[in-house]
Amino acid sequence: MADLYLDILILLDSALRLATPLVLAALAGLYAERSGIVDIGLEGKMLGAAFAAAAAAAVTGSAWMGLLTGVGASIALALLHGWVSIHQRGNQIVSGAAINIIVAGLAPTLANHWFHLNGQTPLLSGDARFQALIWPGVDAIGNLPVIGPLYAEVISGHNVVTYIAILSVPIAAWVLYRTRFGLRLRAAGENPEAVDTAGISVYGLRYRAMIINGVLCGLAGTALSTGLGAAFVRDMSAGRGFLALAAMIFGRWKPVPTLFACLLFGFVDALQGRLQGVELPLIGEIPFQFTIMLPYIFTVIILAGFVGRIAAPRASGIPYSKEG
Amino acid sequence: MTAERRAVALPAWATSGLLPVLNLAAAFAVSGLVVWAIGESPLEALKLLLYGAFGYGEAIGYTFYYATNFIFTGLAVSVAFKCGLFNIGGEGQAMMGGLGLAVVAIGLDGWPPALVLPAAVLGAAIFGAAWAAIPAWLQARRGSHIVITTIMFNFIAASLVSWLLVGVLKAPGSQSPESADFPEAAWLPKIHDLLAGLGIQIEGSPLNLSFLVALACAGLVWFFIERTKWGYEIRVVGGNPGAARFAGIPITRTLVLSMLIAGGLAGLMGLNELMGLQHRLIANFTMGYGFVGIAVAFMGRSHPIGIVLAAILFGALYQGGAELAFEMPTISRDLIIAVQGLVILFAGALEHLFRPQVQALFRRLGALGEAHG
Amino acid sequence: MPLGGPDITDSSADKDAPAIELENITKSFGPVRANDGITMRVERGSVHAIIGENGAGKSTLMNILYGIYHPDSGEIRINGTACALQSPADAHHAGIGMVHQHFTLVEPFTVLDNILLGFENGAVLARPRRLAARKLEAIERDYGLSVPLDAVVSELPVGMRQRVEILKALYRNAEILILDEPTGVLTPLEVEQLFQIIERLKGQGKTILFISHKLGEVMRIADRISVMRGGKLVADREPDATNASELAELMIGQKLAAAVDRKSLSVGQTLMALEGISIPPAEHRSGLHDISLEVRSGEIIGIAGVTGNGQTELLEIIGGLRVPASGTLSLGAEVCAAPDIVPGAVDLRKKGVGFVAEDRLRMGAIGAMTATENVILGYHGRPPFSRHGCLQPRAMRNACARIMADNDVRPQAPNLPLDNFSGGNQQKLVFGRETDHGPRLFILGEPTRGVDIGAVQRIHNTLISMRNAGGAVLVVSSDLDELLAICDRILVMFEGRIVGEMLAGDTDIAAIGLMMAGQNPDDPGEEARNDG
Amino acid sequence: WGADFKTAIIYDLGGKFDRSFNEAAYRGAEMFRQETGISYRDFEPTNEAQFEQALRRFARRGNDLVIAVGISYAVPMRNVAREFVDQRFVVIDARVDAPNVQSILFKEHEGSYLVGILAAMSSKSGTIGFIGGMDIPLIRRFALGYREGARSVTPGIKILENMVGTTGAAWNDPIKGGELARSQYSRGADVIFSAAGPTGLGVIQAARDEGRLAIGVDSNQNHIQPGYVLTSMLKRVDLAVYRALMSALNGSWTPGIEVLGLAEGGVDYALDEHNAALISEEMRAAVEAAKAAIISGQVVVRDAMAGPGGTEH
Ligand SMILES: Nc1ncnc2c1ncn2[C@@H]1O[C@H](COP(=O)(O)OP(=O)(O)OP(=O)(O)O)[C@@H](O)[C@H]1O
Ligand SMILES: Nc1ncnc2c1ncn2[C@@H]1O[C@H](COP(=O)(O)OP(=O)(O)OP(=O)(O)O)[C@@H](O)[C@H]1O
Ligand SMILES: [Mg+2]
Ligand SMILES: [Mg+2]
Repeated sequence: MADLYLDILILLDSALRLATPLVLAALAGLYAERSGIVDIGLEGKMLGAAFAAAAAAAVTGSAWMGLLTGVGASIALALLHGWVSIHQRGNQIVSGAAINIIVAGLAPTLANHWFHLNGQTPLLSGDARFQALIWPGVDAIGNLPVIGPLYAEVISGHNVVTYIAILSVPIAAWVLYRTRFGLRLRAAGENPEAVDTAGISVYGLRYRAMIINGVLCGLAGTALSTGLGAAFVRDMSAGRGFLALAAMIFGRWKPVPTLFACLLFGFVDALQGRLQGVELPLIGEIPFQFTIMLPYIFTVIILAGFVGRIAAPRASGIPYSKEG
Repeated sequence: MTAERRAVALPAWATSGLLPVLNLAAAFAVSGLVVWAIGESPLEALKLLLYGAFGYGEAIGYTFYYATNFIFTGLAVSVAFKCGLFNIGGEGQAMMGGLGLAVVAIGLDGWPPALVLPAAVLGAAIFGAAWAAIPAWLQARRGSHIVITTIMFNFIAASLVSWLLVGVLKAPGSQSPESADFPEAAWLPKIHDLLAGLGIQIEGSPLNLSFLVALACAGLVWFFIERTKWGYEIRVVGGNPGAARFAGIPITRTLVLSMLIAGGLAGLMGLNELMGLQHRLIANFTMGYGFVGIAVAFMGRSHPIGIVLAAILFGALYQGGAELAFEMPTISRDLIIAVQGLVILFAGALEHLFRPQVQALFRRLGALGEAHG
Repeated sequence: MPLGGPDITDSSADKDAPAIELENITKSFGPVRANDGITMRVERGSVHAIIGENGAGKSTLMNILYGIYHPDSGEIRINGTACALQSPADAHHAGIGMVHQHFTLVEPFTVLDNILLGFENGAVLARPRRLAARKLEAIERDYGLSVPLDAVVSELPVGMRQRVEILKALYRNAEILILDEPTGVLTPLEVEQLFQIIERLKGQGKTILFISHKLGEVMRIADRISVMRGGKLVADREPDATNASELAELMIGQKLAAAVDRKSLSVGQTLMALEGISIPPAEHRSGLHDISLEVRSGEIIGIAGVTGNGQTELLEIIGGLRVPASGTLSLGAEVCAAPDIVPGAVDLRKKGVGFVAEDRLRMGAIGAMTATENVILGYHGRPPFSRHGCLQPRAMRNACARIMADNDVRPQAPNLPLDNFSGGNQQKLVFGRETDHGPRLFILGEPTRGVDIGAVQRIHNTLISMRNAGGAVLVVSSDLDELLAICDRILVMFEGRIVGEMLAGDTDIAAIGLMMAGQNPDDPGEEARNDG
Repeated sequence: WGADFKTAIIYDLGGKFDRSFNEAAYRGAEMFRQETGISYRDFEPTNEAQFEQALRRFARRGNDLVIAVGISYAVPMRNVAREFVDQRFVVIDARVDAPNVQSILFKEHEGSYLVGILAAMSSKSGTIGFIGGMDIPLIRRFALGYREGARSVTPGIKILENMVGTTGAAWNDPIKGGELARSQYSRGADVIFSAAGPTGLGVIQAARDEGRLAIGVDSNQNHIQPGYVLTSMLKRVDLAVYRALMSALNGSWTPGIEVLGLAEGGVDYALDEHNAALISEEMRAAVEAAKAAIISGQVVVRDAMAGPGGTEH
């Protein structure tokens, strides 16, 4: 029993780490889509930020400089997508896909150019990397029954970006539903004409959403290369941008459900790693390929069984212009 | 604000010819900057790229060979999009299509090509279609968002095929996950062999019969979408589901139909890659072509002719890019990927970039014409 | 200023100048000259009506005044000062508010949030929401506008949404209020209420610009009437110095077609019968309760009622979009819909039923498709439009050309996407599509909403001719004048029930209006003032 | 001396600098270049269709030797070798029977056996781990050799096994690799062998973060986190490439199939200053003994890829 509890805690701990980039990227997508811009370029921005953060951290030796640079790079990409989507009224899906591809090529090219480690950045250590934060009193509380392991394993011991990710969820909920900015943002994604006739600039709102989107994707990428990992590796975002997009849709474009969707993805992913090679009663050992597809099948089943119809923000993906 | 903003209707050749060319030029200009930054000559690079894509027979063959993949996946995205569905599942559908044709090709060992080839084509289309139909049905009936389900189905397909390739389909003795070779009856003839049969000699390349199949599919898709009642229903459902309901169009059936066709088209990609070149099923043979199909479909404005042109552009980038990386060792394959991304951005997403300038030009020309006339 | 809301009115203006002066306003959309040298004065504290055919340029002019469109040339003066209205924000500053022809509401938002949008008065919403709610309740009380502030707009019927728009403008303290076809969607009672609001606003010195296709309304409420045709201002009249037929003539540039005579017919066999149809109510929707009615050949039946009292549901049942919870719908002898029989819209059309949906854009047409592709919708699966599954472009083109010509659709451009036609012309096209197949039974929802009087006359004439030829027509409309003009029988719906039925000759607007409000006109005790 | 000697090398999809297999090939070529001053051409294909294309192109330009690195070259090499019968080819990791092709294969299971021994001996918990990129035959060979080696020391040792994924992304996902490693560590493993390309960097990082041990693969990865990498299973692709180039240069090149195991120095375990402190004298003795036993044929390591009959090579 105690073993099982500990096992679950370890899974939760792992889920939290795996969910960190997902949560941040999914929120980034959420801000964008709530303002009316579809963003399938989460992957590219994450990758770009991962590269910029790792590169800057390697050069300066400071993880925080890495974070700043990563976020900066991601904002630049987000504004590019914003400009294409807003002022150029371009196809947002193509723009997002293009950004993914450009970054996938450009990041290793630059890495090679600067570090001659073709496609990778130097390994980070010490202050160049976000270390796990050990919470106060872990030694004392950690010995308590039940709560102790929870505190020590799950709550304490993540890097700062993970905590930022978790915190940004209630912040996003508050911003969207309780502030003027959020009200206008959501309106821009549902009916930009209403925003326009209220005398508010739809463009301005959407650019601001893209800046937030850039910040969040930047954090996600930074977490990848300087928190969870310790260097930039080619294609290291490994489809997480698309998974984040799925989590956002799964969470119905709402912050808290999106968090749970990300945690669920993280948890099932951790669980599938744990189930690999385990002999299950009656079934025996499941082939790796089947445990690996478990999270995906699970998602489909949940979507088909429990979630029901999901409606996107009505104006998302549609360029806005007043005069045809 | 007034005079410049007034819209000038551009002639068709300007919107579908001049503007895309300008955009392409812009993409190459930006890429050229990057090439210049790493110390190579942009002009030289462009020359190599163009020569590598179109300069000689084999290059052209490879260009069209890659384009074949993109035509299939691009059509797959566009047919679903006509029905309002965003099909990100081309990758998985192509994978399953490959599985389908492999099962048929290997299962019909010993049969004559005249039977094996059509059966394998059918196998590919059916497997791809079935793989796409499930997300469509889930979307229509259970409201499961198709973007998520198709992404998930990509992963599931990859796992499934990979499991089969280390299990029942594994080629004995191979170290990589691949099936045994298809019987020769299931090899699609290469175009250069076909032409040689007619007495025309061209350079050899992997370009094979499936390119013609792809072109035929583009034509059929156009006819189906624009000229049949089912295509019409697909467009109505995509354009306004409420009106579709009011007009008595069965929504679920139409959604599933569009995804069946989309999946079937994506599934046919295996014709080119597997029956045309590799002659066996290999894991991950889809190489992301399914995703590129999204860009191809939207760059081609979801019109079959546009898709064929966009696919050829991408084929040229793949082939010319490889050539460029080959000839200019400082230009890595990563940089080529970045250039491809820039082309997608400029040619696919920035269609309005030069419109105001071109409109101004036309206005001035129009004014001149009036003054003289 | 008795009402709350942010004070954004520019008070530095010249007190004697007219509220609005337009000087030579010109605006083109590509080749279309939507406004052509318009010069106009609107006196402060007056109701100034603008009338004109569909596409005459009324909305364009109003959008220019509201800062949404920018004129190609010309000058706008508000209270004597020249204004460059670059955006609606500038218009707000100049004290202009607008209720759009197509509502600009955010559907998933509550009424309160919709009104607050852009005028929040604070970065965090909790307090502004409280304050605004208080002010809005006061406004609602003062004007007798009742709107549930925390209802979600998407769940409100069209008439209610209109009130939200008006409330929005009032909350913003507009000194000049533009109402672009506000009465198109309102019931007589609601129109009365609106007119009282307008009177009250006028009394407070506010200026109202009022656009309508209904000349009776215009004659009643306006102090001055401007007539537009083809982008030009063609006439300016005082209501006392003109009459409806002169206005109509000015609008369309020729005499209005004469109304078709109604043949006296004895009603024939029953074409359609509803028996005890019920649908459970949903939020803000009344459902249907035990509806029974018969439609017989040679008659036009009208369904009157305030929007949201079950008419939509009724149309959905008849249109084959919904399965009744109980009861049956039969065509002739055949039961077409019942709890266990799912109706099919295509089947119904094959049996000679034509439909014009209430909400043409949501249900009746596809904006991104061309006119030609729209005229086969619902008939696309059968000859002549489709043979062996293949569409027949020539037959489609012919049908489209015919429908466009018969219904005076402008422009006559079969390959233009429907979105590029004005709403009135879209309606003509949809109407034409359904009549082109010579339906024996014709079901229409709000057939003339937003349509100019020339077109209204044509539509009415078509319906009457259809009846004269022995067809049957069922019209759901919130426009009582329309029902009285064309119907043989009028049924009144209230809260999902049929609460009254009368022959058109026997009744008058007041009686029907009362029934629509849920009161029995035969019961004098109830007949107190009900409209504030 | 060899001034007009022309040679070219084509990598696998992983790319030249994958920190393991392809990079080793690159290092072999570099070694040759530095020694002889003869430069070479190389090419990184981005998809499988380019394999044949690149082979053909290099062949057409008249190289003295064309080297292809990777298991996926079997079929392209077979096709192109048939077409250019006068061209000499080397293919590494794939088996091609042709009169103008030299196939070089490795007995990865033998090297894995040795690191399995070291893992079992250094484990205090009695649990060790294995993380593979994808479940493909080649990786199964690593896994089985490792298992056999560990069991030869501690028959009942618990071995946790994970695969990262089923798509190409599995080789480039250090985050996932690190997470799987953490999971294995928290379940008691104290040494983990990863055969997963760059994904393995995440495993090594996790070892560093958790204060446990990892085992590198292909190249010597001991230096990546000194003190946390127990050893690396060396697959001397560099040596194979170097030798092939040298033999072609001095005329001793012969076609045929060459299988490099411990005996030939094709696989090995790594011992250097970075891990000297981690390998005790006793461990060293044991692993050397096993090495000798395998070379002499006393011990035969099972090969996951062989049919039931025995080794395939
Ligand atoms: N955004 C636009 N782009 C192109 N053309 C436009 C646009 N807005 C208006 N027009 C054109 O301007 C003309 C005037 O349209 P407008 O909406 O002002 O007419 P209206 O008088 O409001 O008609 P209705 O009575 O139908 O509301 C129309 O013929 C239309 O084609
Ligand atoms: N992007 C555009 N391109 C061309 N024409 C346009 C465009 N947008 C609007 N229009 C045209 O502008 C006109 C006015 O648009 P609007 O939506 O106001 O019509 P409307 O007022 O609904 O007409 P109605 O009063 O008859 O319902 C319409 O004719 C419409 O077709
Ligand atoms: Mg109008
Ligand atoms: Mg209008």
